[in-house]
Amino acid sequence: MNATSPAAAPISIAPGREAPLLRPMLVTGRAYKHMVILLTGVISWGAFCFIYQGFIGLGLTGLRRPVFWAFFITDFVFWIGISHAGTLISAILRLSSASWRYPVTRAAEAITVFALGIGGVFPIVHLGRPWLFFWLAPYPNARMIWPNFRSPLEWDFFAISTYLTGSALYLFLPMLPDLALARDRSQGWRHRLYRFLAMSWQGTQQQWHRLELAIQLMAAVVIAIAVSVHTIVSWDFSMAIVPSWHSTIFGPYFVAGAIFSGIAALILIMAILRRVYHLEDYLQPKHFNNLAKLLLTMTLLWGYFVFAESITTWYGNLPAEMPAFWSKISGHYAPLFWAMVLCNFVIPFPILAIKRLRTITGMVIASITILIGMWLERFLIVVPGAATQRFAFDNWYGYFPHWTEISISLATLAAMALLYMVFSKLFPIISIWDVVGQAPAPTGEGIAEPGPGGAP
Amino acid sequence: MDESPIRRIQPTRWKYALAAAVLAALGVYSRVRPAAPDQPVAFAHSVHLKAGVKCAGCHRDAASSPQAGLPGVKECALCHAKIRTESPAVRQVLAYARRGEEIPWQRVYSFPASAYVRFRHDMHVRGGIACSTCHGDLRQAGTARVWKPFNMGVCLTCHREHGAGTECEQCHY
Amino acid sequence: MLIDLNVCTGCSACVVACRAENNIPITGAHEAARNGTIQWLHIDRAWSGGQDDFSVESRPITCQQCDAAPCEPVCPVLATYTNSEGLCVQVYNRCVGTRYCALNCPYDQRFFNWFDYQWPTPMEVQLNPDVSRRTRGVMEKCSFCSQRVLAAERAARSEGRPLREDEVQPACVQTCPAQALLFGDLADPDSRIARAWRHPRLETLLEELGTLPRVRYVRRQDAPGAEALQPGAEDDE
Amino acid sequence: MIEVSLRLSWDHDLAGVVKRLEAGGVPSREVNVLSRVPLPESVFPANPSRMSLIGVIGALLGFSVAVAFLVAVTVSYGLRTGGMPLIAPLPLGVITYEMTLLASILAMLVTLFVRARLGPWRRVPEHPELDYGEVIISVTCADLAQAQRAREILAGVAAGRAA
Repeated sequence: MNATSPAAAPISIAPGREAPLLRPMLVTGRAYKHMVILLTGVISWGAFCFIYQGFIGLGLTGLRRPVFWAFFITDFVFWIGISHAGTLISAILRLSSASWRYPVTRAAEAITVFALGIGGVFPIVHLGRPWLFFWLAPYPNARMIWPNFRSPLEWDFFAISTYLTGSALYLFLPMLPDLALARDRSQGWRHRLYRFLAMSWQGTQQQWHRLELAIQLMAAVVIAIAVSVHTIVSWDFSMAIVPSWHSTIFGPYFVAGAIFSGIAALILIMAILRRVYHLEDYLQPKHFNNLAKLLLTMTLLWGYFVFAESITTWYGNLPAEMPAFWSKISGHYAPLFWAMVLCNFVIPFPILAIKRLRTITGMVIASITILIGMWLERFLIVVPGAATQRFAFDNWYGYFPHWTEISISLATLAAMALLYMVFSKLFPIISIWDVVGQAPAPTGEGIAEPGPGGAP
Repeated sequence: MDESPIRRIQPTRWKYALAAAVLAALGVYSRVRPAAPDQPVAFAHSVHLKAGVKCAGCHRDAASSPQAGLPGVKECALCHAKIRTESPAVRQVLAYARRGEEIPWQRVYSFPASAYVRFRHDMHVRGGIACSTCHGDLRQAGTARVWKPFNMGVCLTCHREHGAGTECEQCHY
Repeated sequence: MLIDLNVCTGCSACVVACRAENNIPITGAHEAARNGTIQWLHIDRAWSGGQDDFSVESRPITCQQCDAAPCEPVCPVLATYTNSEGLCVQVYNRCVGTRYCALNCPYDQRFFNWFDYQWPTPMEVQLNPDVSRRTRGVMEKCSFCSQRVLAAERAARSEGRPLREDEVQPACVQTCPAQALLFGDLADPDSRIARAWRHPRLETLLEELGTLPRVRYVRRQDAPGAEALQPGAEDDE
Repeated sequence: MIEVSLRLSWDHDLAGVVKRLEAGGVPSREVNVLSRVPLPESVFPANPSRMSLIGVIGALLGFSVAVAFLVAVTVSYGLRTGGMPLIAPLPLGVITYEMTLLASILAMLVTLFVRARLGPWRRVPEHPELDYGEVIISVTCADLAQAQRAREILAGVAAGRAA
């Protein structure tokens, strides 16, 4: 007869195998608090810049005719790209039953939700009248006017809101059992929070069956959504008549680039988590190694797409396209272009391809250069096409960002870090039920390889 | 392995349903009736209309210009030199007139600049739209108040009914 | 609108008239140096020939009022559309400022209000009350002086008669000293513009894009005494 | 509602316990086997689920709603651009696609919540003592008499295991 008696500690853990995974939720160090303060400061500064820009007008930025889109749209595409790290990768791994995925999925899915939220803010930041952003939403209103469903920006609205819903659910549903565990092992406000979020999860066999089925089915749908989202983002550009934007390859090119930058972000964040939360036992070199192989594939795919995109433009030699093309290859934007090639291909390719260099440190270096390179890639897609002379009119403008644009961009980087820190403080960042307890392994020690009865 | 004692399960909690209901109620309660602004003089539309003064008697530009127009204080004084001089409101008006000062009427209907909208009284009057369609029956009213919420949906509904055209640039330019 | 390049001298009177009529803000030298100006109508100059024997062609460029306007379908909030008269209308109050239309305009004839522009003191007195002062964050462009069109239509409706052909003239057309610009209603087959629309030497800017502009140019004939688009001279189909 | 529960190890004959409870007159839907991780399918086979069918139905529903909504809105507030068709199938198709998939996901979510009896408004007994490698046989009873009966059966199971 063991009457239930949760201990009086804020959160008490049975000395079980899940303890190391619940520990990040318990222990809050000084460095964490300092980091939160620092990041909050950076975010507040970015918010201030945004509000300031709202009062002064977008003239504050470096944008001028004909460069109507630049930094913010670059950030938008970049973050939406990062968001493909999570749900897409995790869904693919889930559907293909890759057993090494267990410690990776939660971290990846969280990236998706936060990156998508951050990316979704940028179209609003970039609006001339951001306080009217809700006019893009289709809802019955007193003005009796609806948005224009033919605009690619409207497609963005639908695609991003669908993807955000899907990926938030895809993060949330597999977390239910862990939330229930946290509920059972905590007290006070945490208990109330987890009790709410756990949605009365008990772990009945009926619930397990349904949940696993739902995750499996949603994985299939979420892949279809994720692919469509970045395709639609790319269509913002390729539907326009701007030369060098108007390209049929942009759909798959953007999706590949998104997965590319997404995996890089995932590797980087996993390396940080591993170091900060001492999760070496769970995030093992083999996980990094497998992700690095995926990243290598994407490096090659990216290189292929850039080559295909460039050579068709160059060979076609259309007068409208060439100014933007040459400005990238040898003109005003050439340093950025070649830096992008360096960051996205020349540096990461050997690191990822040569087994001796494919250490965690090497992968982190490759991931950082890839993230920089992919940001440059987005910038080089957006700006040169708009900035160079198009058609017959002599109209060009050398864009240079204003400090508010840079501040807002950096603030979103800080926002990503802060959201991730808060998330990992409140929720188990590694799926406990997936990793710790694979049935039936009653006395498994440490991390066991998933048993036959594990999750699909 | 052990057995737990008999435990009671608390019933389903209703506070979530309650919170949702409150939110829904707040959503429904979104139409806030705009109040009438405080006017310097308690002008009584009812008295004037019942005495036989027509709308256009005072708002004389309604048929010919975008604005309906307000009479100046001298015009008020012209009639009120003899009529009901004992009423406190009229005395206020006469005091303004003596000082040669216009009455600082407060605007009742106005559009924010960001609406970029131009309402033309003349086209509506000439089209045979009664004043009361938008301003209500002022025979019962004192100082004017916003009688009809004048958002774009109201304009559009009426425009569609009368076949008055719904091109954006008719009003927004 | 027809623009006769034979008689356009590039005097820029139309540009000034447009600014005055449409409350186009004065952005100042600093903004002008970084493409921050707003000009609904500007004169595009094309130089040709050698150093001693050169010629310059002035071409007034404005919103081409495309029938199949690329700027329109991309606007997520329907802030720009083709109205029943075929004008490409910009609705300021609906505009949220995505600036997609500006990128999708092959003629670069859409302008963004980067700031809340102010007018130097005496000039704010001459602002046209019939045209909105645009605030920050909205797009604007040539409207073919739709306020004039509307006023004329209202007058005609009030008097219960059809609109007369010569009743409406945008500010640029009215001002042009050489009468290089011709404006009218193409829907009326007997109007001067409808007859001149069939002129053999007309050209359309970026015709290959299929935007079907409502502005056409009478190509220049460099021989002296070229046939000009003068009243009475346009019936030479 | 009253809950009676018994903590058991994974390797116990769980199906047998459930059978004994059912034989003792406890309705099978009141008996739940709780665990921290899913038990192998062989212990408690999953009863057939129509979730994939519901996902498809949701998708069809979303598709029809999307088409009806977009066509109605586009027609009622038409933007005719240069004589192009008012209803543009391809652009509307993009939005229809997203709405279809969204509806499919939401349909599956609702199914999950209904069939797995989830929701923040429900109150369930919490079992902090439940660990990996264990299950809890939880019986929810409507009245005290039934609870006593279930408890006796569970006590029998516990005694049998101890013996």
